[in-house]
Amino acid sequence: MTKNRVSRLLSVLLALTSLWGFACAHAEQAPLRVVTTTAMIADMVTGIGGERVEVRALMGSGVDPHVYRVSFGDIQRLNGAELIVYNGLHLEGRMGQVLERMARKRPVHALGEALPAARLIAVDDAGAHDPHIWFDLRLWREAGEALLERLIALRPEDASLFRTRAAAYFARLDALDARIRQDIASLPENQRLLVTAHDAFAYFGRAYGMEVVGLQGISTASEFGLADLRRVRQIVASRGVKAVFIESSVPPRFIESLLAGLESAGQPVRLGGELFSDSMGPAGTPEGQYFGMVEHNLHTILEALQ
Amino acid sequence: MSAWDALFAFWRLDDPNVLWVTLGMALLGASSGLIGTFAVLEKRALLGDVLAHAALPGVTMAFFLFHTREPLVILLGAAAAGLLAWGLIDLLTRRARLRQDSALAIVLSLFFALGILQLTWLQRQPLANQAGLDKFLFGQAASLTDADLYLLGTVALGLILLTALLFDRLRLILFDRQHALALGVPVRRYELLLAAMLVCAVVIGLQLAGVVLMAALLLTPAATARLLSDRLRPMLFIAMTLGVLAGVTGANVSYLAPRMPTGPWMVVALSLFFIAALLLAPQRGLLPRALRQRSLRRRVEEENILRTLFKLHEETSVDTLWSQDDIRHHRPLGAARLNRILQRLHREGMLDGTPERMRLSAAGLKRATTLTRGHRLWETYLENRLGLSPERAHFAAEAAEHVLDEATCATIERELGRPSTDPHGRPIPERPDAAEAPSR
Amino acid sequence: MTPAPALSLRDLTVSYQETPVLWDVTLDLPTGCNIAIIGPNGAGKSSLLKAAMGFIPAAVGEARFFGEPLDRVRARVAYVPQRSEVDWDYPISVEETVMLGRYGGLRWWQRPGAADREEVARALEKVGMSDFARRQISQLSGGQQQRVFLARALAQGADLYLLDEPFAGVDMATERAIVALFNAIRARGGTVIAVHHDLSTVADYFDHVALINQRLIAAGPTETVYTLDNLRHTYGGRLGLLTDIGRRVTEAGLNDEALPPPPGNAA
Amino acid sequence: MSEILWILVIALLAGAANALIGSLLVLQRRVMLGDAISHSVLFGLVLAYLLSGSRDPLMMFGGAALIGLFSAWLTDLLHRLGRVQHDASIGVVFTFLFALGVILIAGHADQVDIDPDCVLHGELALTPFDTLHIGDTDIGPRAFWQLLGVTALLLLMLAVAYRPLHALTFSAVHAASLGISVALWNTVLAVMASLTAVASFDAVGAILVVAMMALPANTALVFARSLQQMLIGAVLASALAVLGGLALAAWLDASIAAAIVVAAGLLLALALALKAFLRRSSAAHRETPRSQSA
Repeated sequence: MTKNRVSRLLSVLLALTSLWGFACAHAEQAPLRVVTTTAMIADMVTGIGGERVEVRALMGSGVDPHVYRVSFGDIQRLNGAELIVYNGLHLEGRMGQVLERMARKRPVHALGEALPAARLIAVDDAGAHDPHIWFDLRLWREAGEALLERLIALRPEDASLFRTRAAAYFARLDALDARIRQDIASLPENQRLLVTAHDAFAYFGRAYGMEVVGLQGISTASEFGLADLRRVRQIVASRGVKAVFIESSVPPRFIESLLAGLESAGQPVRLGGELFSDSMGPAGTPEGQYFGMVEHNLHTILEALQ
Repeated sequence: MSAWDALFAFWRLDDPNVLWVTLGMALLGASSGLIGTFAVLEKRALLGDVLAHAALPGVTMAFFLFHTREPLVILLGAAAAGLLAWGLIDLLTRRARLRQDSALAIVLSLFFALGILQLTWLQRQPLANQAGLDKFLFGQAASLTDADLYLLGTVALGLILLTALLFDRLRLILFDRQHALALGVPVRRYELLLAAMLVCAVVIGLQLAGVVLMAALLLTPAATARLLSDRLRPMLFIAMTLGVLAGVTGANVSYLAPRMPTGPWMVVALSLFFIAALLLAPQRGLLPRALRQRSLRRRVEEENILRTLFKLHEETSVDTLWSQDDIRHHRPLGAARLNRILQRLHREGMLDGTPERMRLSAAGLKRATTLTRGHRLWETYLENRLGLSPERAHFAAEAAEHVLDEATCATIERELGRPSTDPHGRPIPERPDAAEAPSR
Repeated sequence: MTPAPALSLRDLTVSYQETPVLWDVTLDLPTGCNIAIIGPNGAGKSSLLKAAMGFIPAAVGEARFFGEPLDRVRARVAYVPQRSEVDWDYPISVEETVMLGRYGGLRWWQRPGAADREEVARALEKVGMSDFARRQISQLSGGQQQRVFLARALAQGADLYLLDEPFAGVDMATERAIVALFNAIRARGGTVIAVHHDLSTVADYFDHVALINQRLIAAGPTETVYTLDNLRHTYGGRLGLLTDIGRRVTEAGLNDEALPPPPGNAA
Repeated sequence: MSEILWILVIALLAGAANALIGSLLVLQRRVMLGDAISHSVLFGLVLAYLLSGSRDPLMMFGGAALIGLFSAWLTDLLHRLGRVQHDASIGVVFTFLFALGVILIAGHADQVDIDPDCVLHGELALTPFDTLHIGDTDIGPRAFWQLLGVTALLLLMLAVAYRPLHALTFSAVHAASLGISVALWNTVLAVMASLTAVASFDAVGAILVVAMMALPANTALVFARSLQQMLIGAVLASALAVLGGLALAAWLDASIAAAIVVAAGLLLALALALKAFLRRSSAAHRETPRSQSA
């Protein structure tokens, strides 16, 4: 840890004295260095690349990708990357715009942009799309297929390994996809309604037949008003929904105010639990991995609405 | 639901969220309006802005130390940071003698940067639960619940009670710090108390209004009240009332249309109150002031012309018609300007004849006589150097009608023993009376 | 033909908020005199100078300098504000402060030359501040600050000097130096117009006075206009016995610094 | 060229530009204008975006700079005409414009492109990757050119109009009595403050703007004996802060901009401590005629 800091500091001093040139010698067999923005993407890159890639996710647990603040180390991480993978579709806010422009100089891959627009959910007339593509596992697989091609193009010698691992990863995706489909279908029809703080689950809803209602819009930066609260409350009350959910990257008090309002109006609703939306759980926990995170969400939804 | 239905639905207040948000924002408006007035009068209008920004490192530090998002812990952290920031400002201005605005800018940016520094460091740590930490400083008024309401109510009530209890001391310190010190009032202790009150108001408002808008809730009602009154008690009352009104307006708008944030609308309402006061405030408003300036200018201009015409008439008779050139011969004025003044005098019935050839009407003659009489009496008085209270001259000057009223003229006349001519040998006219007006 | 008055005001009316602070002042102040503007606090003395200089707008009326609008004769008029109106923490040396007086004569991209520096040195010499040329203004005493201001006005090379309370809060030595300077200016045909507070010294320092209390009370040579009656008239009841006595003492040539200052001189 | 070198150059430029305009604003006691401008331009950015329908950087920049200037002008107007306390007028104007900006965004919330976070704050660490191109040639980061332009303009202004600005910042009344147009040069300062603020927060983030206007200028003011010294000292202090901040950011692996601000703060603390020490050690043999301003 300390050693790491010293080396970082040293590298700055080197830079400051114009002695740049710690050219990263490109060893023939070194794994491909990939930097991703979110941990979901890192999970997929690892899934496909195995030990032939060295993946680093910039954004940790609980971080809202939209307002992520870049740190000093991130420059070197981005700089040293042989491939940068990000979500795109404005998930990463300002950083996404910069990454977009970086495409001229560096290998950059935007998962969302590689998908056909017809498969995406449009949110306005100007051509903007909902970025939360990882909650539709088939769509996420399609994004993964494009990523696979990109990785192969960069490391043709590892093509067969990538393909084998990708097939396994995709198979897991397909299996989980089928399970979600089945489980959600098992819910009573009037309970297939997902009420959360912000519109992160539109793809999930479209893919698995759940209606999705959020207090806030796509972006977590906008504020909701009393009218939005009223709208959501009316839906919850009129449909007899059993539970609503808080999200990992949104303050819980948003949904808590909805609950308190419902309770005070004599229509108590349970808090279904916490769903992961824009980020995953801490590394080292099951929720810190993509499949664990999706399963956590699924269980939480099932338990609350069954 | 139509807009009208929504409006009625709002005012039924049977929607618990609506009730909470309306009450809460009204309470927030009242407490920040109250305490902001003190900051503005201390000539530290932007202190609220600084303390709101300075809360960030308190939030991150509290989270870092206690690993919890528990609102009370976070609020206490923010309050501690606010007090520290106030202390640093005090240190920089009093001890290091930095300029006030520099000290504010320095503390604002330094504290905020410390917060960001810790945020970027935290987001790399394997800590769950940090989500929404940075959101703490963004307002989300609609998420206000009954629990917040108790806190808001307690703080608002506490602030109002404290202000009421300490009103005389606070007023003394605000208006004459030196005097308060001389009287042995522990000024520093009261200033610290005011700072603590301000920090309280800021901290409870942050989650609801956000950093920038919190600054407005503290400042704008106070600035508006300052325009409307010069006295502390009415100012506090006005600022609180405006805060409450704006809070209700913000809640109302946010109920009427989707995605309408309460806090910003509250600020817009406050700003509109401010603009209205700026334009219309009876004493300090731009419009009344411009009107007063204009009427003052017009009166002086008109009176000068009337006096000139009177002098011209004196040279001949009250029946002679004079041209604009004759007037300009005595009073160098632009032709267009003179024309405008003459037309006003015509409209007021002060002149007879046409705008080209004119003389004083009966009413005009009366007023010109009064003016000339005052003028010449004054001159005579100065010449004879006899005592007259200048305060009376001053009151006369301020009086809307004439510089010297008839009572003053009479006094001068009496004291001077009814002089008939002024120092230049010109006759001092008698007191004009309708009955005695010169007949034509 | 008599020369145009140094400063002539016509129908000058200035209002601050709703209150007119100066009402319909018409006044000609001659050249080649030391002129005091006298009146109680709030009588509009400073406002008169500021309105004449165009710093605050006049509701009615106009000011002419040497018979011309100010913009035509700007170089001939120097203005010295009250000491309290200036930021004494500004990072600037005495020399540079005086050099600021030369800026009016320079185009805005021009640098001051040797002649300007000479002028600055001469001005500092005249006020007896040559030894302090490199001192920071924040380290000066009140009297020294006032002298620097005078030097700055002198460096402007003006014919007319408008000064707002030049004697406020200065020591006796500075006061004498300033008076000597006034006399030197008069000797070379220049004019000084100063807002003044200390009634006990008016007769000694100034040969012309204008008495003001919102309106013009009287103006003219000191010996004819500066009378007790006029003063009482100007100051109303506020002219206390102390001032009366102070004045009589002065008139008798018994000027004594030990006497308390008159009430108007609360600096 | 290495990214870190670019970051260094861009931060140095941003520091210098803000230190120069900041020194003048500090002397005029209106340095909080920087804070006000960088908040109120949100409204300008949203307006430019909604009117042009695109995120064209030039449009956004123009909209922001215009609204920044507008807020400076409005502040001045409120102060002069409305006789509102200067700091109060700053606060009222910028919070109002900010609130309008937030509401406009809320009214177009579906356009995910535009929100206060991603519009308002540039990120110093990302500047090297956001490059300009002529044809296919990479001519360096956009932030670099933007800040270079602003710094050049500032230097030009100081070179050409040093004297009027010197007179104005010392005393507006004195400047006016010399026939220097106070309104003109105040407007020039407001324009430059607005351009500098917009150019730097677009490139390096909003916290750096206020901090770099206030901190290096005040650090320089501790020891400066003339305006010239203060300007040079402020630029030097900002450069030191940038170097120290980069080291700090590397050490903590944290936000570079925030670290620079903290370094600038430490530098000011150092300067104040040094001065206090010097004063104490020379207090014995020093006459202390200091003006007493209440």
